[in-house]
Amino acid sequence: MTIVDQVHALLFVADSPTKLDQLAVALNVTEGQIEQAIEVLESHFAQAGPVQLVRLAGGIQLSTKPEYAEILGAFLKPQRQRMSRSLLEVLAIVAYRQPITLGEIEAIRGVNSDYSVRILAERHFLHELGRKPVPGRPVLYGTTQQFLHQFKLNSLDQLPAPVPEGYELPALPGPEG
Amino acid sequence: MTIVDQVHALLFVADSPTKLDQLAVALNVTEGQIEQAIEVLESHFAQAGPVQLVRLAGGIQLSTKPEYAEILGAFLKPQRQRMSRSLLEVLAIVAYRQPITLGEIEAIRGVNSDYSVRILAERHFLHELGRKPVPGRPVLYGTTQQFLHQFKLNSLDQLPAPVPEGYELPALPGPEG
Amino acid sequence: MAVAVVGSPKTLSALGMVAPTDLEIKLPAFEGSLSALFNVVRERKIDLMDVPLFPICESYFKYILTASLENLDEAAAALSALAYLLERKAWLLLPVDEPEPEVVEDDLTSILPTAQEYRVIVEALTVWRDERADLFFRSADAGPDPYELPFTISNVTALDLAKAFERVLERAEPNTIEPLNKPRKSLQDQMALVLRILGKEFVPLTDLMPERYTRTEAVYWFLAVLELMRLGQVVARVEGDTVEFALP
Repeated sequence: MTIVDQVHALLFVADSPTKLDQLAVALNVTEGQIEQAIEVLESHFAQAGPVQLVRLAGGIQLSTKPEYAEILGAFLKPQRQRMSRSLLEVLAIVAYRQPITLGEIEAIRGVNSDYSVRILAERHFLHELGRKPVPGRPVLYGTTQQFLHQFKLNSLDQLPAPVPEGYELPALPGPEG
Repeated sequence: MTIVDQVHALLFVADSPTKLDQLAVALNVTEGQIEQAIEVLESHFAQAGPVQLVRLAGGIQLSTKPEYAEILGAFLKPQRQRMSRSLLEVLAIVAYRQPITLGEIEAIRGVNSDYSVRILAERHFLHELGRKPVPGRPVLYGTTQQFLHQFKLNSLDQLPAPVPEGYELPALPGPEG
Repeated sequence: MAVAVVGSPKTLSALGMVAPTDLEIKLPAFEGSLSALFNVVRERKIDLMDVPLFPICESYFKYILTASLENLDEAAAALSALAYLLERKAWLLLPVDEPEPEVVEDDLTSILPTAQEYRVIVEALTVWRDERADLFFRSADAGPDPYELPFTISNVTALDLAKAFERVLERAEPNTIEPLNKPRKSLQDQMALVLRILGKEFVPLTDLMPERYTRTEAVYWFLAVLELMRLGQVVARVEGDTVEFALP
């Protein structure tokens, strides 16, 4: 029973991303040893089989490789929740500017965003971080672990920087391509 | 992407024991091909790693090998629900004597078993099978698929035979022992 | 947007009680008394969104302050009518509780001009979400309780084990009387002992045990072997009519 096998076993039963320190504590080894074991596992999975290691939401989790998506999608028939342009837009703003109030989101977008924020909170992409110490004490929103997980992000640092105002965006190809 | 890998992927994401015919349908191959793939997988897992194939509740499922139970038990401890002696006792009685009414369970145990039956039903180990056609029409209970699964049984036939009445069980040491 | 206040009480009941005092209302969308406004709104003959309620409220305050208030019932009725209108309008202003119209997801040109700054992030999120949709994880309740996992005991049945136990017990000597405060042996210690003694060769349980043992000791030996089998650290097989154990 090597550390590699033990780490594999823990990741196999974990139902969410597991942090290195959690693994180290569970197996009573150093985080460095866990790192090494993870590397071995990673190359082992890369060689063969449908399983891979992914780093997301600040932890490590086993998943199937993307090339199995079609078969698995047909087998599990997951209900993919569609996300409208405005939901994505609000999510992008919160991800980048958190903690942020509804009023501040609306100031950026120039439209009522109450509905989008509520839906995103219901889907556990956003949650309340506290209240802003200004009159009215409005709720401050931030993104959740679930957000990182659903967008395959390991941390918020991976988000690209927003393009500053006034900067000309390269035109997107029109419908005529 | 071999059939073996595809079967592995399906078993990896399935949240309950999967039947051969389900796998065959999902991958559009024959059950014979699935059988072969299962055998290959089985020997592959037996060679190395913490994962194994188990046949449970009439299907096939991936699980960790028993020798990892201790590590995993400690890792997952908070999630584990222990089962009290009386719950196990009621479960054993129902498993052997189903369909059985609450009154009949209580007649065997000699104590009120209302609470245990309710808890077992809540945990989906027992469910109602119907009503007994006697005065009062009491509910008849039986065990569920979940019960087979949790107790790693493939079918109820695998239960050991109960010790016949009148047979003397070897005495366990008393408290003064 | 002139609003006149006239204080002549009417008795026509719009609220099923005393009619509100007649506040005469003159607005682009409506001209008439408060009770008339109340009626047309209730019958949905006018779009309340076109009727500013602020001047009406102001008039009502003026009326409350200046009128002699001989009839408090009238003032109260007017207040109820106003409250109804305000509530109706407040509901109209709330966002409609139905899903937003579906927009083609990757139509990034439709991002609000004010949020253009965030377009790169929206683009990135769209890509990552598609990538993420291709990954599948083990579900939260997948798999049996790892502590209750099945283990192979080759050709050994529960009955074989029971018989083996019975045989061990038959040879046991009665328990010696020990002082009550003697610490109980732990199963863990017993398991360690079994692991030390047991080798790769299959042997019956009695070969491991000392020549003489008590019933309690027999139970400990047996439990230790069972627990080790469950943990996969000991394997068992039936040879003839004896159960034999070995290290895997």
